[in-house]
This record gives sequence, structure tokens and C-alpha cells, in this order.
Amino acid sequence: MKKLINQPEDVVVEELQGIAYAHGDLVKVHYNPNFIVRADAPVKGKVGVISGGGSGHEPMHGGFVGMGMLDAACPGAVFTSPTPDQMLEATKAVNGGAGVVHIVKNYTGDIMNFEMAAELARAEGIDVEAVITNDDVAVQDSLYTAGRRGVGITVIAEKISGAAAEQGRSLKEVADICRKVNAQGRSMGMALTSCTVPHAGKPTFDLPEDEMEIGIGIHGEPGRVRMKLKSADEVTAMLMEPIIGDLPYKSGDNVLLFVNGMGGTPLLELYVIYRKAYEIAEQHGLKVVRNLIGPYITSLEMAGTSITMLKVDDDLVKLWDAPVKTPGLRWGV
Amino acid sequence: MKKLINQPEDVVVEELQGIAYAHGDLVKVHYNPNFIVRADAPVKGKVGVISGGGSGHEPMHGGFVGMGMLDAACPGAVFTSPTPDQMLEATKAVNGGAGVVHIVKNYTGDIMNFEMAAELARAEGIDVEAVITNDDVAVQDSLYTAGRRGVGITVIAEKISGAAAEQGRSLKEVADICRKVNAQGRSMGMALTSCTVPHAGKPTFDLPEDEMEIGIGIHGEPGRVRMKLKSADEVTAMLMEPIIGDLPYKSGDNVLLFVNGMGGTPLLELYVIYRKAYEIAEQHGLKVVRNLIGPYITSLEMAGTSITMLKVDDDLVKLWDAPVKTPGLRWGV
Amino acid sequence: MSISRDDILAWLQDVARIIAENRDYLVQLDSPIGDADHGANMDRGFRAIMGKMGEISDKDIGTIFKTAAMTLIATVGGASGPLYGTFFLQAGTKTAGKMEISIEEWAVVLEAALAGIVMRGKAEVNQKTMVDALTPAVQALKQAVAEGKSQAEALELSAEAARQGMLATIPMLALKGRASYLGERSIGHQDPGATSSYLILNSAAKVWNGV
Amino acid sequence: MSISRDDILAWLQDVARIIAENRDYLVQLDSPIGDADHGANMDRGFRAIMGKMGEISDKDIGTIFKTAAMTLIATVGGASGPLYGTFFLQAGTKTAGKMEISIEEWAVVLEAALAGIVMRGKAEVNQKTMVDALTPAVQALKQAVAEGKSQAEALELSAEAARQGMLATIPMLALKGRASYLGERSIGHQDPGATSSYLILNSAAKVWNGV
Ligand SMILES: Nc1ncnc2c1ncn2[C@@H]1O[C@H](COP(=O)(O)OP(=O)(O)O)[C@@H](O)[C@H]1O
Ligand SMILES: Nc1ncnc2c1ncn2[C@@H]1O[C@H](COP(=O)(O)OP(=O)(O)O)[C@@H](O)[C@H]1O
Ligand SMILES: [Mg+2]
Ligand SMILES: [Mg+2]
Ligand SMILES: [Mg+2]
Ligand SMILES: [Mg+2]
Repeated sequence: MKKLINQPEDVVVEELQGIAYAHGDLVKVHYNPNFIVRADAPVKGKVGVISGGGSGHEPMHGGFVGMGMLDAACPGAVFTSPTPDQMLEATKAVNGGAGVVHIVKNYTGDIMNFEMAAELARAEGIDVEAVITNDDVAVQDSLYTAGRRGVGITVIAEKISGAAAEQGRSLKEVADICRKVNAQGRSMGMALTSCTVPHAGKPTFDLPEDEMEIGIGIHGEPGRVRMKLKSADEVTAMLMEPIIGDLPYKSGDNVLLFVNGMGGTPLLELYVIYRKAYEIAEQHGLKVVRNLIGPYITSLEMAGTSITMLKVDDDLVKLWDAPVKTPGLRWGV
Repeated sequence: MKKLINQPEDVVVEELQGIAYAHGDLVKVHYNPNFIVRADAPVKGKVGVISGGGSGHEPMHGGFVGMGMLDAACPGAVFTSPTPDQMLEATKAVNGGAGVVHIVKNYTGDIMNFEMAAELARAEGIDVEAVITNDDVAVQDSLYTAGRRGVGITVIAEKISGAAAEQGRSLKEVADICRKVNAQGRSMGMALTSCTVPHAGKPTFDLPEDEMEIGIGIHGEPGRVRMKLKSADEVTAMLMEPIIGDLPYKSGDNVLLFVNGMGGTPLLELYVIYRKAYEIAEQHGLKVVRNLIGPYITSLEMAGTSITMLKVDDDLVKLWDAPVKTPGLRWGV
Repeated sequence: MSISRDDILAWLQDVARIIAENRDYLVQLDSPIGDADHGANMDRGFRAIMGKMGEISDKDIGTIFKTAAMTLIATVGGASGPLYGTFFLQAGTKTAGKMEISIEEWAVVLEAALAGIVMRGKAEVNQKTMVDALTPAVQALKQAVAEGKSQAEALELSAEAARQGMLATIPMLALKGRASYLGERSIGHQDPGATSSYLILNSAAKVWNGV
Repeated sequence: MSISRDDILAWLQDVARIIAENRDYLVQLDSPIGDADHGANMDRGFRAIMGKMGEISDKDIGTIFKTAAMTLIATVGGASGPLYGTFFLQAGTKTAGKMEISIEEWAVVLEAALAGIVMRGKAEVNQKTMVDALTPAVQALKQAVAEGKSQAEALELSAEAARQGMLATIPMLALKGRASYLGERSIGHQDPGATSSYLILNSAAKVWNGV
């Protein structure tokens, strides 16, 4: 295993120490339970927005804590959802009296741990609304299964919900805008390589030199199908078409197009992907009015990409454009 | 070779098309010769600042074009310095009448190509000052050799020179501040893996599972020594100590600490490195007043890191903090 | 014949040892159909329980189970943290204040603990989860008790049923948890959570039967 | 015996073919001590020259060389672009207006071309660069001409000297270019630029001698 780490079990805490040293102007780091919180939390009268999940997806979520986005993030062990005490303490730390939104990616573990935390927070008198993201079109949606995974839309939902909270919107309004983003967004991902979870010490799966996985999530897990490598343009079409067909997006829609790197894929390639994704969107009559390109929701060092598309209206665009000041996303201030 | 590309020879142009689609509000892309230029260039009366180099280091340099940083960037083929006609046309496109600074990384190819471009631009009546970055302490400095490589300091030099130009400083002043940044900055890098140049189709070097390269540059070339893998803390010390000893930095100095990812190393690990680098700096009495953490000057998908440290005074800190609005670096606006 | 407070403590200690031994095996099982963490998660949790042994060594069974539950909930995370946490929480509710329980009572406790997992995770049998190991184990235990089998035999039968249930997950299509994202590709792999459930119940049989 | 405009065109064509054939070989040589692009760079440049054949097919040698030079400068990049660009630029200056040159003149042209590379790159012999192949080639050519050897023999001797010079780079410590960053580790590898220089001069000998 080739990693710049010390002991696998210390990775998350040492990362948190690095974040504390680096971004003390923006965030505070709490240990035991572990969470990262806005330096000025709680903001009185503002709805708090928190999220959390396993580590290994950086900059999500910890890199998105700060003005205009998350009030706190709870990092679990690598690829393991955090525990309820983290979310409970984070919820208390960010509650400015207007309630707290929990943005939860749809994984059994995340759902259950956040559920427990919400129960405990409500028992302490804090209004909590949980919003679940489940945008991954690679997974069949069904009432009888765990349903779709929450992937790339989570980044956008955190930005837009954070902006809405910053504007002073109510708990219900912030939760509703978050649900709207999730409802209007779809994603799909693929991998050229697996990744190595530090405590596992070897790649989660083996992928021959001439094959790729289509329909992966963000935990280094194998995807829906394995197939021979294809060109960037073909891969882009294989991700874009199911996304466009699923909502479905209609000609004339304005969209935000997010080309994400899984961690090991260089920006050079992400722009090659973006080029084709943009052209496919335009061919379907979709107008790309905003974009995001880079490694924002990753799977450690996995090589690959995911594409997320969000149908936007004026309100969503304004919230997207609103100032944000976090270690991982920053503009307007 | 596992890459999200189409034909190796089309990578750079397709990347440029992606950039053009994505960042039309900030930059314009010119083809044949290829360069990326600020959307509002030339800015009348402002010194122009341009740079360039082989592709494969993204976001550097193209991602740093925009208000407060570069006026233009010239991308060569992957790891191949661009040609003089690119720099000549870029120089003409950004010349607002106050002259143009060329920021050139110290590689034989870059030096010679930029030199030719400067000669041609001067022949057309444009004032050009070239500044060479050569901050890599892994390489012996000598008059009789090619000297030290220009690496991480280039990113910081581009930011600070761009800010100085934006303030309305003169050609000589902008070039001088750029030289000062280079003189007060030092870097060193290491790799856990090689990378694959698209047209080569296989990794530039083979590195066994239990070995790493210390003292690498940014072109996927092997480093000064190969050795057994060590822990993140040990690796960080092996990079920091030569940097601190070289300038030398003195107790009481204020510094900017830049932990860079080579492309394939996740942010999680960069924060683990930053943690130790920060502690080592503080142990030497250095005060880390600013920082930058992430993949900003990369070698395609190479796994590894480089550390750059710049000794700063108030003027440099102010220029670092000044607003910047580029695809790859953005704050204050 | 009965199960004492000390038996419960010895069981938890044995489980911690067995999970540590099988950490990499459980990680491996979680790799093709999951995210390669189940062994690390369980090991972290049971190590943390071991750190609490001092404070629970003189407590009643209910307190022991509740402490184990809270520890798992606060240290494991993932799907298995809340699930096993709820398992021990329900077991603790049924054993509050008790210093000793009979095998009949153990059957009731285990049934309640399983019900807690089902309530939390909403999985049914045949969906390729730990429920597929636990459900037959509870049934076998109840049946053995009803048939008046000895404690030792009842525990053995229950553990064996868990083992069969674990193996039965191999051909199943996953419908719950992370493995469900793989669709048809989940078939042919043994479920890691069913495996840890078997290891836990098998440990009870071994430790309490003095094997 | 002399070298005509058509000979020069035939040479450039042959070089383009040989560089294309040796593209991967030159990339391989540039991997352990460089950045794995020399073959791709040279191939891109000579392909571009081939694209200019139409417009130079009826021109004098000076114009042919200058066009080749400008094309290399505008398409190759890296270290080899300006170096080989200057090489052909200087060659073009010495042959302006000529439709044909003697072997004596060719020796003067090649010496000027090499001087251009040295002026641009400031490398001396023994620093592990193309200068190490070109310098002995120029010397051998001048000597053969001075000794009154035939054109064919002079070209052969010159190419052979380039080959020896190329091989002599293997044990050298690099002091110029990218390989110098490797320090001692540059020893034991053949310089890619010296190799392309040999290929170029060897092509001249083969083509002009009708081999
Ligand atoms: N809804 C559920 N009900 C019961 N058990 C479940 C459920 N979802 C997952 N599991 C169990 O959890 C195990 C995975 O646990 P673990 O790997 O620790 O967590 P995660 O899946 O979050 O990584 C699975 O093997 C399965 O047995
Ligand atoms: N200063 C120099 N003078 C002469 N030749 C040089 C010099 N620097 C480099 N070279 C030659 O250039 C070759 C490398 O060319 P190439 O790989 O195309 O460019 P780059 O080194 O920029 O990647 C080297 O093998 C060497 O022969
Ligand atoms: Mg997990
Ligand atoms: Mg090169
Ligand atoms: Mg798991
Ligand atoms: Mg090269």
C-alpha cells in the first residue's frame, strides 16, 4: 500500500489536526467526538446546516464548512459513516435557535446513524429536519431495496442549502430547497482503478489494465458493470445519457453541469470529459448556465469521474452564486 | 494505459475546448497558436503577466489566468515546453502598453523557447522582462549545469506578481517582486508512483510497491534518490529539513507554507503532510501566516507531494491576500 | 445451568478476540460487495468495549449489554454500528438488573435483540444481511428450548443455524445495505454482516459450553 | 559530386520516416533520464515539415532549411525545438540562394549549424547532449574533406563519428538539460538528443550515398 500516512487508525485525526492548523480562520475542529464547525458557530437566528459521512471523500464534507455552506461536518472512519454522538454534538454546536438541517447521503449506515442523532437532538429540544440525497442513476430505485446512493448532488445541495440558510430562510424552507436540489439532480460515475482503504492495505477490487467499472459509488466499491476501456467521449456519453433520460431533462432546461474527479484523475482529463458532456447537454437542448469541475467528492486515490447535472431556476442559480468561504469552495468574498 | 482521453495527440486541444466551454466568463481560448488569455485582455496601462509550460501540470498555468493572477498562459504538449509563437502571440494579446513579464520555470526548453519569444516581442516594440523560477532544493545549484528546476514557487510567484500588476506597479516592479518571491522560496518533492505520458503509453519509470522517489520534479521524471517507503511524518521531515536549511529560514521568519499534491494523492493525505510540515516549521521558530494545500502544480496522475515555503513580509502577504478570480484560485471577489 | 454475569463478560471478551482475529477476513468479505470496512468497524467497536471492562466488571447483565450497546453506537459507525448497537440495547432492556439468566430467558433476549435489528434496518430474511444468520439462530434456539434440549445443545444448535444462515447468503441477491447497489453482481458472495453475526453467536456457544 | 536541392528534400523526407520509426525508441531513451517526450517532439516537428513539402519543393536550399527551421521552432517545443530549429536556421543562412552545394560547403554548413546549437544551448562536449554526437561528426567531416576523401566516404565517416559520439554519452554524467537533475543517476543511459542527431546525420549519409 502506497500512501502518505502514518498509522491507518490515525489518518482521520491527523487530517483533522492538519485542517485545524491550516484553516483556523474559517473552522474549529472538535475531537472526541470528531467534527469540524464554523469558527463563528452558532450563528444566532440562522438555520444550521450539517452533513457528515465516512472520510476519504475530501474535500467533502469537512472542506465545505464555512460561511455560505455547511455549519459543521462529521467525519467518520475512512468510508464508514460517523456515529450519532458526532452528529448530536455538531447539531448542538451549530444550533442558533432556528433549527438544524441534516444532509444525509442515502446509505444504510448514514441513514441509521443520522436518525439516531436526530432523535437524540430532538429529545434535547432542537428542531431537526433530515434531507436524504439519492441521485445515483446507476442504482435501480425501489421501495424494497436500499434505493439509490447519494453522490455528487450532495456537494451542490450543501452549497445551495448553506446559501439559503445564510439568507435567513426558515428550517422548512432550507430543507425544502435541499430536497428540491436532490429531486432535480442526477449523477453517474465510473472508475478506471480501485482504491485502497488504509486499514485494508490493498485495493478493494482488481481491475485489469484494459477494463473499467461503470456505475460506481464513492466508496471504492465495484460498479454495476465491468467492461473494456473506452475513449473519453464514449465514457462521457455512457454517463450523460442515463442522467439526461432519468429525470428526464427537457430541451430548454437550464442546468448546472458538475464534472467530478474521483481523486486520481488529473484535471486535464476532467476538462476533456467536460468538453464532451457540455456538447451532449447542448445537443439535448440543455443550456449549461453554471458548472463545477474538479475533485470535490472523491474516493481516495481512485481514478475515474462522475457527472452530476442539476436542473436550475433563477432562485437556484442565485443561491449557487451567493458568496461562499470554505477551505474547499470559495467565491464572492 | 488507463486514461480518460481520446487520441493522445488531441488531449491538449480538447482540454482547451473544455476550458473554453467552462470558463468563458473569465478567459478566452486561442488556438493555433494555443494560449488562454483573460477575457478582458489587454488591460490598458497594466503590466501583463504571462507564463507557460508543458501541459500535465493543471491547474497550472491555464487555471491561473484571470483577474489578479496571469493575463495569459501558453500550454505546450504534455510535459513539453510551448513554442515561441505561442508566447509571442500571448505577449501581444496582453500588452496594455506597460510591458509584459514572462514567468519562466528553469528548464532548458522553457528558457530557450521563452527567450526566442522575448526577442521577437522586443523586435515588435514590446517591453518584456523574463523572470526565471528555480526553487527546487533537490537539485544542486551550479553555474556549470542547468541549475535548479522551477517548481512550486511558480504558483505563488504567479499569484503575487499578478496582484502587483493589478495594483498598477511598473514592469520593473512586477518583475522585481516576482524575483523576490523566487529568491525567498524553496521547494522539494517526492513521488510514490510514476505517471504515464499519454503519447508514451506506459509509466515513465517503474517503482516497486515498497519504494519511493525523493527529489522529483514535475515531469514524471525520476528523482535524486530511490528509497524504501517511509511514514508520512518521516517523508515530511525529509522534504522540510532541506528546504529550511537551504535559504536558510531563520527563527522568527513569517512564512507561507504550500503543500502540493502531485495529482494522484488525495487531499486526506495532504492534510496529514501539512500537519507535520506545520509542526516542523513551528519547531524551527517559523510562523506559518498563510498556506495553500491541494493539487496546484501536478504531474498528471502521479502520487506524491511537494512542499514549498516562502518567507514573507507584509507586502508579500498583502499581495497574496489580494483578490484573485481564476478557474483554479479564487478569493476576495 | 444458566448464564451468569461473568459468562456474559467472558463472551464479550471472546468476541473481541475472535473479531480481531477475523478482522482482515471480514474486510475481505466486504470488498467485492461492500466498502472493505466491516472487519475494521467491528474490531474498533469491540476493542472499545474491552476498554470499558473495568467499569462494567461488577455490573448486572442489563448494564453490561447497555454499555456494550452505547460503545458500539459511539465507535463503530457504518451500518453495523447502529445495528449491533440496537441488538445489545434491546438485549440490555430485557436483562435489566439481572445477574444471571436461564437458557429460556436467553432465547427471549436474543429474539428481542434480533427484533431491534429488524426495526432499525428494516431488512427481511433473504435480503443478504446479518438478519439471515440471526433469524434461523433465534428460531433454532427457541425450538431447542421448547423441545427441552440442554443448554449446551441449544446453544450449539443455534450457532449451527447461524452458520447455515451465513452460508445461505452466498447465492442471494442483496436487497439491503451497500451490496444491493451491485444488483446481480452481489450474487455469489458471502455477506460480511451475516458472518460477524455467526462469529458472535458461535462464540457464545463455545464460551458458555466451556469448549 | 555534390548535394542538390532535391537531395536535401529527399534527406528531410527520410529523416521524417526514420524519426517516425524511432519515435517510441526515443521516448524510451528519454524516460529514465528525461520526461519521455523526445520521440513525440521530433516526430511532431518532422511531420509538420512534411506538411510544408509542397511549398518548398521548388525552393533553394537556404529557403528549404529556413522553412524547416521555422516549422521545428513552431511545433516541437521542449529543448529540442529551439536547438534543432537553430541548427537548421544557421544551415539556411549559409545556403541562402543555393540550389546545390559541394561536400566542402556541406562541412561548413554543418559546422555553422552545430555552432548555432552551442550558442543556443551553451552545452560543451562531455555534458551528455546532442552536442556530443554532432561535434565529432563535424570534426570527422572536416578532416575527411581536408584529406580529400570522396563525398561518399566523408559522409560515412561523419555518420560513424556521430554514432560513436552517441554511444559515448552512455557513461557520461549529464550536466545540461533535464538529465542533469538526476545527478549520478544519469550515468549509464544513452542521451536521446544525441541519438536523434545520429539518426539525422546517418540518414544524410545513406540518402546522399544512394544506399
Ligand atoms: N438494512 C440492514 N439490515 C440489516 N443488516 C444490514 C442492513 N444493511 C446492511 N446490513 C449489514 O451490515 C453489513 C455491513 O456492515 P459494515 O460494512 O460495517 O457497514 P457499511 O455497509 O456501512 O460499510 C452487511 O454485510 C449487512 O449484513
Ligand atoms: N543545453 C543543451 N544543449 C544541447 N542539447 C541539449 C541541451 N539541453 C538538452 N539538450 C538535448 O535535448 C534533448 C532532450 O530533448 P527533448 O526531450 O525533446 O526536450 P526536453 O528535455 O525539454 O523534454 C536531450 O537529450 C539533449 O540531447
Ligand atoms: Mg462503510
Ligand atoms: Mg519535455
Ligand atoms: Mg462496509
Ligand atoms: Mg524530453
